[in-house]
Amino acid sequence: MRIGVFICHCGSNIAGTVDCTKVAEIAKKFPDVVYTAEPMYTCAEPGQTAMEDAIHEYRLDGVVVASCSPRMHEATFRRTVERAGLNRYMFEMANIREHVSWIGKEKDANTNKAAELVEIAVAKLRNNRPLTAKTFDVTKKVLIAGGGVAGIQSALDCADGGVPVILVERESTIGGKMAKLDKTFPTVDCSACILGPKMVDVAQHPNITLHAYSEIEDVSGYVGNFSVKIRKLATYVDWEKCTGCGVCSEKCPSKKTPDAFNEFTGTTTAVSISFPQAIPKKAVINARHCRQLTKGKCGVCAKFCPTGAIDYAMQDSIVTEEVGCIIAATGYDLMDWTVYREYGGGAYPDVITSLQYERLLSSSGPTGGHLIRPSDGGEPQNVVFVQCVGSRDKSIGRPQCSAFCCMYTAKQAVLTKEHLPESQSYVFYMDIRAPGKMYDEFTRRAMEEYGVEYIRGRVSAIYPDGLGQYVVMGSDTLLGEPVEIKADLVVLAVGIEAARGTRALAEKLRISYDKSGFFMESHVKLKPVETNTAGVFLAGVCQGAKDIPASVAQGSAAAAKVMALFARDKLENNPQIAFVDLRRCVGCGKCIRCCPFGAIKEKDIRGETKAQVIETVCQGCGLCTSTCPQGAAQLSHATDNQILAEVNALCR
Amino acid sequence: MSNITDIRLKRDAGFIAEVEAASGQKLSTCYQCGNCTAGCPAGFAYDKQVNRIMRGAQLGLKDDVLNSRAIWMCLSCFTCSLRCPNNIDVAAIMETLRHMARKKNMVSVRKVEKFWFSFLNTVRAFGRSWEIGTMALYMLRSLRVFTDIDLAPEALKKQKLPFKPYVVPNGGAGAVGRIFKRYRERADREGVRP
Amino acid sequence: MPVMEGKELRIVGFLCNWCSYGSADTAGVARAWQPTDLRIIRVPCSGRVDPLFIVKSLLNGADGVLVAGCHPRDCHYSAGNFYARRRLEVLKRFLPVLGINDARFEYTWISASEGQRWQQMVTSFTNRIHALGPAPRFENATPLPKVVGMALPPSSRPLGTGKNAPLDDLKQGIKEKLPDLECVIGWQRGYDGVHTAPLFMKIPEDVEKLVWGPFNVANPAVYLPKFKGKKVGIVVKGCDSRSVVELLQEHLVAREDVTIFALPCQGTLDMSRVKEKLGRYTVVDNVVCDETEVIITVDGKKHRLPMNDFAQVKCRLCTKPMAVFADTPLGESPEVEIATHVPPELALLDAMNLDERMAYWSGQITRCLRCYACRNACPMCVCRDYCVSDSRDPRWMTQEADVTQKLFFQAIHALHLAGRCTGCGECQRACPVGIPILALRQQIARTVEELFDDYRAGFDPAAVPPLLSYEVEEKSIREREWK
Amino acid sequence: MSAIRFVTSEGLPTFLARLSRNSRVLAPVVKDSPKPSVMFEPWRESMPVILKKATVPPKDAVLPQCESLFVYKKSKNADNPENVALHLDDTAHATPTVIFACRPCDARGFAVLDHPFLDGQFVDPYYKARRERLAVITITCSSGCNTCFCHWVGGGPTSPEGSDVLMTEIDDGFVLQSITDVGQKLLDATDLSDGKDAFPKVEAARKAAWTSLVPAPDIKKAPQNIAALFNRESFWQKHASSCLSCGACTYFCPSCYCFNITDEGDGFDKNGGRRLRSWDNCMSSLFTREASGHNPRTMKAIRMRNRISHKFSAYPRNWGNFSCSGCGRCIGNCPVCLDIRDIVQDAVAVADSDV
Amino acid sequence: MNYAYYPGCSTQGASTDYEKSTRAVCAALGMNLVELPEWNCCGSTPAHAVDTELSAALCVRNLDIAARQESETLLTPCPSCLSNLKHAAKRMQNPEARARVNELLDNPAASEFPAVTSVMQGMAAHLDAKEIASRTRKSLSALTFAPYYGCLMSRPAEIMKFGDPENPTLMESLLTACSATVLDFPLKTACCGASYGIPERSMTARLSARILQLATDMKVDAIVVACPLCQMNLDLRQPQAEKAADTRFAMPVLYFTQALGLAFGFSPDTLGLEKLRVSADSLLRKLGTGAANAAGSR
Repeated sequence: MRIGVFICHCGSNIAGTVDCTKVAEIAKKFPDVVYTAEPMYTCAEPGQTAMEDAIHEYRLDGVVVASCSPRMHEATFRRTVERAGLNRYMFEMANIREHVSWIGKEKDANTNKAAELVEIAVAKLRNNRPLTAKTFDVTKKVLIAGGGVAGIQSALDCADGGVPVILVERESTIGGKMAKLDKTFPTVDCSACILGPKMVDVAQHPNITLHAYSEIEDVSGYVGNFSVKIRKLATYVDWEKCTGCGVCSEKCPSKKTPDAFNEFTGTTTAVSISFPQAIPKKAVINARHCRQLTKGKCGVCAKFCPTGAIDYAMQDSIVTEEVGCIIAATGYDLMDWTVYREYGGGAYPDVITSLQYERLLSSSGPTGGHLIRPSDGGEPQNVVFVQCVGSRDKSIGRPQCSAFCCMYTAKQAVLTKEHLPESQSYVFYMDIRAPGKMYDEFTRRAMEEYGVEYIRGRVSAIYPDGLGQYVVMGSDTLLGEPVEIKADLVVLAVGIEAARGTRALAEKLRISYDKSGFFMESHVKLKPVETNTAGVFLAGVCQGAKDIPASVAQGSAAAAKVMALFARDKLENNPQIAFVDLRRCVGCGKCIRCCPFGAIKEKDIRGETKAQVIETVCQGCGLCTSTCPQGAAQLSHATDNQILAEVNALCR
Repeated sequence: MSNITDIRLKRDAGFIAEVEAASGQKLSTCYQCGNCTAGCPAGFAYDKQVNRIMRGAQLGLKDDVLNSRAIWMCLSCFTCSLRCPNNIDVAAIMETLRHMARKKNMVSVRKVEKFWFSFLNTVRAFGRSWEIGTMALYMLRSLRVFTDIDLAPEALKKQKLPFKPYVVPNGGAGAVGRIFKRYRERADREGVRP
Repeated sequence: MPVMEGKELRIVGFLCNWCSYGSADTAGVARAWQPTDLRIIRVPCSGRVDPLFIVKSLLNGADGVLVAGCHPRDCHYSAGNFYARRRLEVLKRFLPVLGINDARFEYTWISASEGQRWQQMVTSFTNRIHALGPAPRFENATPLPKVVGMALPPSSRPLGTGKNAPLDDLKQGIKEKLPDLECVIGWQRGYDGVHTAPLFMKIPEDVEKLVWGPFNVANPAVYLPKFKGKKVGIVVKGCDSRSVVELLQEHLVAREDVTIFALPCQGTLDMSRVKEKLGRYTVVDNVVCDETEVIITVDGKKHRLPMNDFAQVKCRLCTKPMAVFADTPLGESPEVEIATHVPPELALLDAMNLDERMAYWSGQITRCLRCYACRNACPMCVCRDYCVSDSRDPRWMTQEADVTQKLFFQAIHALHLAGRCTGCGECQRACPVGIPILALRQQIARTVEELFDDYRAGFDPAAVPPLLSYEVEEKSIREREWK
Repeated sequence: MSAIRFVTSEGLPTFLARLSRNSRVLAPVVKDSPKPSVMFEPWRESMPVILKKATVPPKDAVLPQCESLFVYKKSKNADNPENVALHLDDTAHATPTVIFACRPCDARGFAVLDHPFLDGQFVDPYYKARRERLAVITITCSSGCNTCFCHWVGGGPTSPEGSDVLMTEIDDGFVLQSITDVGQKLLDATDLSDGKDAFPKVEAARKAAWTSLVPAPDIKKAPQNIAALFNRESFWQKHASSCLSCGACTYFCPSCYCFNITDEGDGFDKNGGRRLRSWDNCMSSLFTREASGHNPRTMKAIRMRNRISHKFSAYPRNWGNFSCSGCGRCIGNCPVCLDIRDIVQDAVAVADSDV
Repeated sequence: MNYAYYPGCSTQGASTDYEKSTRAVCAALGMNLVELPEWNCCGSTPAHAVDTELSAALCVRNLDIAARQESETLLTPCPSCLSNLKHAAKRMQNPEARARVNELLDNPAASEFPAVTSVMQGMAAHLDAKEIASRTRKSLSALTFAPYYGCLMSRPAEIMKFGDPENPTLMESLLTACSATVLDFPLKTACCGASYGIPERSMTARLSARILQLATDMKVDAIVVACPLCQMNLDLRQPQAEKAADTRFAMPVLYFTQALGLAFGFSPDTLGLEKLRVSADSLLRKLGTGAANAAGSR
C-alpha cells in the first residue's frame, strides 16, 4: 500500500500540546507510509484540496488523518478521498485532539500518544478493503403508531404530501391526551376546539387509513420495506354499520362502568362512545362490564341499535400493511403516583391528579365543568397544587423533568380562579420552567392577576385533619420556614412516563428506549426525530417530555423525514455490514440467534446450511462477528483482522 | 467591613470533604427543594432550617453551620432522610455536623449536651440509665432547678421514677464504665473533645 | 511505539462508537485532563468486543483493558451491550483462573454526554492499574515445578463395571433399527483388552463387536456433526448424551436424524491411572470384570482395579449416568443428587493465588505441542477444519511455540465453550502430555452456572444458551462501582 | 574399537554434570500432572535421573516445534519514506547438545530425519548445524511393550542406529558403549571407569530384551502393497473413520518431519519480522489447503493414506527404510486408539489377497 | 419457644407497665422471654448523638451477650433500643468500624449476632393474626384506636425493616385481630419530641399536641403506642401539651401490649393500667370491664 498521513495542527488546538512535526517524522517510519503532511486545518478547503493533490501526486491508496474525533469529520474526509478517486473506506482517522491534545498536559506524553494513535490507524488501514453500497426499492407508504396530536400532525402532513398513511390508534378514538384537556396554555383556548378540526381532517382525508382500537402486533422488514401486522381489537360493534347515534349507550343498563376517558372521575355505560367529538365516532363495548358478555344475558343494546351493528361474537382480527417508513407517536401516561404514601397513596379522595382535575374543569367532563370536591361535592375554597410529583425525584428513580407541568399548573390555577372567583390557589414548586413563547408572562399573570400564591418548596406530607380538610406540610425555602396550608382540594402535577406498552413496541421496532421508557432518538441534538433503526422516526412525547407545540412541530418534522426518504426511488445501504465466509461457516446459527435486527438467515447452499446476511437489514453492530467461533461472520470495516491489527500495534 | 457573605472566601473545601466522608452523603446532590424543612418536626425550634444547613454545608460555610442551634435541636427522626427526593440521608448529615461541632467544642445549645452527659454519666456509673439521677445531674449542670417540677408529683405518685439506681451486677457496670474510660482515653489520644 | 518508559503503562480501551467514544470526545471538548496511558480502539458496539481481544491484549503485554459501551437500554443497536455484559462478565470471572488479575480488566457503561464521568473513569482506572504495576507476563513466570496431588472427590454414587448391563438387548435394539440408519456409533475392543476404539456399525455383524463397560471412555458424540443430514444412531453414556443435547441445541444434528441408544453407565476408567497401575507391559493376558472391580492380567501378573479407585473423576461427580433422553433406553436411570464438589483440577487452582496460577500454567502449558488433540476430541468444537487457532484470516494466533500462544489457544477454547461445555473431559483425556486443561472449562462452566440461574449445558435441547441471550436486568451481574 | 565404560546408578548425576559442562544435556524429566508425562529438558544439577521412555521424543533437538529461519528488520529513512531498508539475519543457531537416555526408537528417528534434511539435493543448513552438534546417548530397552513394534520395522530394543552411545542397564549400574566417533570422544572425555568386564552382562540383558518381544509379522511387502492400494478409497475410509484429524500421532512421532512456513510481523518493530518453520500435521485438513482455498486432501481418509504411504511406501522407495521406528507413540497417544500396525498389516493382507 | 429479651432501661423505671403487659401478653402467646443477663443501657439518643462508636460499643456489649445465648432472635420492646442495637450491628459489618468499636470493649465482639427485632414483630412472626384472634377472650369491638408508632420504629427502612416506613401497619393487624376499630392515623410515624422533654420542653409539648389534637379530632378512644418515650410524652406530659395547645385532650395513651392484654382478658392490674396518667377508665367502661377502679384516677 501507499499510505499518506496528515497530522493536523488544528491551529494551536493540537499543535499547542502535541509536537506535530515529530509525530509526522515518526509516522514516516511506519510501514507503507510514503507521505506525511502537517496541514494547519485539514478540514478547511485548502487542507482538503492539498489532500486531494497529495493523493494524486504520491499515488496514495490509503489516507490517515490525525486530527479531531472521527465523529466530527470522518464523513468530511471520506468525501475528500472519494473526490480524489479513492474508495471512501480506504481512510482512517486518529483522534489526537479530543483524545490527546485537549486532555493531556505533558507535551512529551501527548506526542508519544499521538504517534501511537497514528500507528494504530495505519495498522488498521493496511487491512482495509474498498466497500461499496447496494441499492433497493422503497414502498412509499407510512405507518404512524399513535393518534395523539403528534401522530395526527404527522398523518396530515404526510397525507397532504401525497404519501398514503396507515394511522394506528390503540384507543377507540384519536385525539390522545390533548382531547382530554379543558384548555391549553398560554392562550387558554379550548383544547377540543383547536384539535377537533384536525381530527375531522384525519377522518376525511383520502390518503389516510385509520385503524382505531388497534395495536401493533409485529414488525418485520427494514427501511423501505416494512411489513406490519396490526391487531384490530374486538369492539363488539360493527363499525361499518355503526352511525354513532348513541342509542346503545342511552339504553345500556350497566351504568357504573369506570370511565377511562374521564380519568375515572366519573362513570359511563358498558357500551359507549368515549366523548362527543370522538373520531371515529363509533361505539365500543367494554367487555369487562357488559352484562351480555360477562353474564350472558342482557342484549339491550343489540335490541335498540337501529342498524344492527352490535356483534357480541366479534373476535380480534389481524391485518397486515406493507410500508416504507414507520413513525412512532405513542405519547405518554402519568406515572403511578400512589407510591407517594406521604401524600396518602391514593387513599384521600380530594388529592387528585392534574389530568383528573382537567376533566373536572372540562365542560365535557363528568361534572359538566362544575368545579367540585370529589369527596363531598362542595366547592373548594383553598386549592393546593403540588408540582414535581414523580418528577425530579431520584428517590423513586425518576430524575427527569416532565417539562410541561409548570405551565399547566399555572393554567389550572388560573382556571380555578375563573371557575370559583372566591377561591385561593397555592402552588408548591421547585423551579418554574417556562421557557416557551409567552410562557413566563403567563405564569406571571397567574400570580399578578389571578392572585395565585407560589411557594417555593416541596411538600413533605399531606394528611386529612379529621375535620374535612387536608393539612399540606410544605416549606417556603425563600422564606426559610416550614409552612402548612389547610386545603380543600389538592392537585398533584404527576410526572409522566412513556405510555404503557412502549417497551414492547420498541422491541418490535428494534429501537432503544431510555430508563424512563421513552424512545431513544438517534442523536440527542442533531437527530432528534430519527432512531437508530433506519426508516423509524419519532414524534411527540414518546421521545421525551414536550408540550403541544413541540409535539406538533416534531410531528411535522417526522413527516418531513418520511417525505425526504420517499423522494428517492431507490435506497442505498451502509456497506459497513457483516458478511459470512461461507467456507468457514458451519451453520450453527449462533449469529442468527443473537442478531438484534434479525438480519441473518439460514440458507441452504449445496446441501449445507449456511448463514447469510440480509444486507439491507444489517446495521453493522458486529455482534455476529464476536459471536461466531470460527470467524466466519465478519463485520466489514471492523473485521477481526482489522481490530487485531490495532491490538497487535499496541500489545506485543 | 461588609457583612455580606463572601462565599468564595468562606468556602472550606476540607470541611465539605470531611462532612461527605463522615456521613457518606454527597452534598452536591441537594437541589434545595426544601422537603426536609417541610417535614421536619423540630423546625420551629431551629435558628436555621434544615435546607439552609444543607446549603451551608454545600457551600462549605463551616462556622455558620457548626454554630447553628439547629443541629442540636434535631430529633433524629429521619423524616428528612425518608422523604428526600435525592436520597440524601439528611439526618446522617445533621448527626455528622453535631459530632464535628462537639469535637471542636462549638456547642451552641449547651443544655442539650448537658442533658446527654447527665444521662450518660448515670450509664457510666451504673451500666443503666437512671431517670432521677439524670435529672439531678442535669439540674446541677444547667443550673435549672426542676425543669419538670410540674411532672414530679404525678410521676412519683405513679411510681414511675425509682429512687435507687439499678447497678448491673456481676461486674457488668464496671465493664460499661471501662467502655467510657477507653472512649475518653482514645478521644484524648486523638486530640478531640470526648 | 513504546509506552513512556517508567511513566505510562499499557492500557487499551475498546469503546463503542456511539456512546463511550462520544463521552471521551465530550471529555476532550471540556478539556477534562486525563492520564495519557489509555489508547482507544474504536469499535461499532461493545457487542463487537470479542472477549478474546481482551485476552489477547492481556497476554501480550497490556497492563489494563477497559471496555466501555452504551448504558443498558441505550445501545445504538438495541441489545449489543446486553450481550457484551454477559460475555464480558464471564471473561472477568475467567481471567483469574489463568492467573490474570481481573482488576486489570473492567467494563462499564457511559453515555456520550458523560464527559466528566469518563474523565473520572479513565483516571480511576489508570490509577488502579498503576497501583497494580506492570502486569506480570507468562513468559517471565517461573514455572511451578511441583503440583500438589489432587484429592479425589467422594463419589456421588456407587460405581461399577456395568457387567450386568443388558448389552444383548442393546445389540438387538440396534439390529432392529440398523436398516433405517446409515450407521450406529459405539465402541469395540481396541488394540488390546484394556482399550476400546470407536465402532461404526453398518451391518448386523458389526453390532456383534459392540462392547459396554468401563473401557468405553471416548465420547462418540464427537462424530455426530459429520453425519449431519443423514440418519445415524449413537450409543451413549449419560455424559455423552449431554454432548448430543448440545449438538441438537446448536442445530448441528437434527433430532429426527439421530437415534439414541442408551444404557445407564456405572463409570468408566481413568486410563492414565490404569496405565500407571499396569506399568510397562507387553501382552494383556486376561480382563475380567466383577460387579465393582476390573481384574486385569498382563504379562502373567494380576492387577485388581476397584472402580471406586480407578474411575474417571467426572464419573465420581456424575449426576447423569443415563442419557438425558434416548429413543431406545434400556435400564433404569438412577437418581443422583447434584454434587457440589468442586472438581479437583479446579479446586487445586482455587487454592492458589494469582502468581501461583500464572506459574502453574506457565509450567504446565510449555509441554503443549499444539497437536490440538484437545480440540479435535471435543464434541463441541464444531468449527473443525476452520478453527481460528490455525487460520490466517482471521489471524488470531501465530505458529510460534511460546507460552502465550499455547495458553491463548486454551483461552479461546474455553471461552468458545462458555455455556456449551458439558464437562465431558475429552480435551484433557486426549492430551498426550496430560496438561490439566479441563480446569479452564470447568471455571467457565462454574461461572455460567453462577451467573445464569444454575444453567448447565447439555440438559435441554430447547434451552437458549445464556451467552446467546440476555436479560435487561441481570439478576447476578452487578456493574461495578467505580472507586 | 569402541569405548566401553561403566557407571553406577549413583554415579549418573556426576556423569551428567560433567556432560553439562560443555553441552546442553537433554534428559528425561517427569512432569507432575494428573496424567504424568516424561519430557526431555535441559538437565540441571539436583534433578533426579529418570530413565523412562519419554512421552515426547527428543526430535525437538534437531527440528524444533517452531524455529525462526530468519529474522528481518525493516527501517525507513525519514527523508524518503518510500525507501525501505531491509536487514536479514539467517544465521543457523545451534547449541552443542547431548541427548541422554532416549530409546533406540527415538535415536532411529534421527537416522530417518537425516536422509531428507542432509542427504538429498538440498541440505537444510538449520538442521545440519544442530545435527552436527548433537550427541545421542541411548538406553537400550529391557523389554517390549504393548504399543511398540520397533522390531517390525527394522529396529529393535537394542538397535544402535542413530545413537552415538548405547547404554544398557545391568544389575549394579550401566554400561556405556560408544557406537560412533562422536560417542567415543564423548566417553573419552569423561572419567568413567572401564566397563569391558561387564560387557557379557550387557549382551545377556540385550538378548533377554529381544526374547521378551512378541514375534513380528512380515511387512516387507508393505511398500508395494500400500502403493497398490493408493486409489482404493474404501480401504482408507475404513481405517480413517474414527480419526479425529489431530496431531497426537504426527507431533509425537520421532520420524515425522513435515513442516509449515509462515511469516510473522512486518519487520518494523523491535522484534523484527520472523520467517517461522513449525511442525505440520498431515492429518489436519489445513496441511494441503492451498492459498486459493482449494484443498486436494479434504477427506481425512486421503490424509491417512498420505501418512501411511509416506512412512511405509514413499519414504522407503526414496531412502530404503521405513520412516517409522516403531516407537508406538501414535498408538498410545491416539484419543481413539487408532493402531498404525493394524493398517499396515491390513494393507499387506488386502493387497496380497487381491493378487 | 424461647426468645432472648432485652427490656431496655425505660421498662425498668418509667414504663414498668409496658414491661408487665409485654410479659403477660407474650406468655399468653406462648413466647418465653429470656432476659439477657447483665444487660446494659444501649446509650439511647445521647450516646449516638455524642459519638457513634461509643453508642455502638454500648450496644455491642449487649449483642455480644446475646450471641452467647441459644436464641436466634433478640427481642426488645423499645424502638429506641431497637434502633441503636440494629445500627450497631450494621456498623460492625464494616471491618474498620468493627476494629474501632472493639477497641472500646473488654473483649472483641463475636463475629455474628442474633437478629434483633421488636417485640411487636416477634409476636407477629410467632403467631399469625388468626391464631392471635383465637386467643382473645374479650372483643375490643367497642373501641376505636389511633395507632401511633413514632418515628424510630420504621426508619430508616433499610435498617429497621418494619415495612413501609411511611405507613407501617403491623400494629393495626394485631389490634384488628382483637376486633378493635383502628383508624388510618396519618401522623402514625410523626415525631413526638423524643428525649427533648427535659432540655427543650416546648418541643415535645408542641409535637405531642399536634398528635393528640389529630387523635382528638378523629374521635378515637385512645392512642396506642409501642414506645416508652412516646408514651411518656403523650401521656405523662399531656398537660404540657395541653398548655401549649391551650386545650384539653384527656386522651388515654396505651401501650399496644396493654390493648392486647385487655383483649386476652388480663386484669388492668396485671397490665399496669394504673400507671397511666390519663386514666383508661373510659375504655374499660366501654368494654364493660368491672375493674374500672383499678385503672388509677386523678
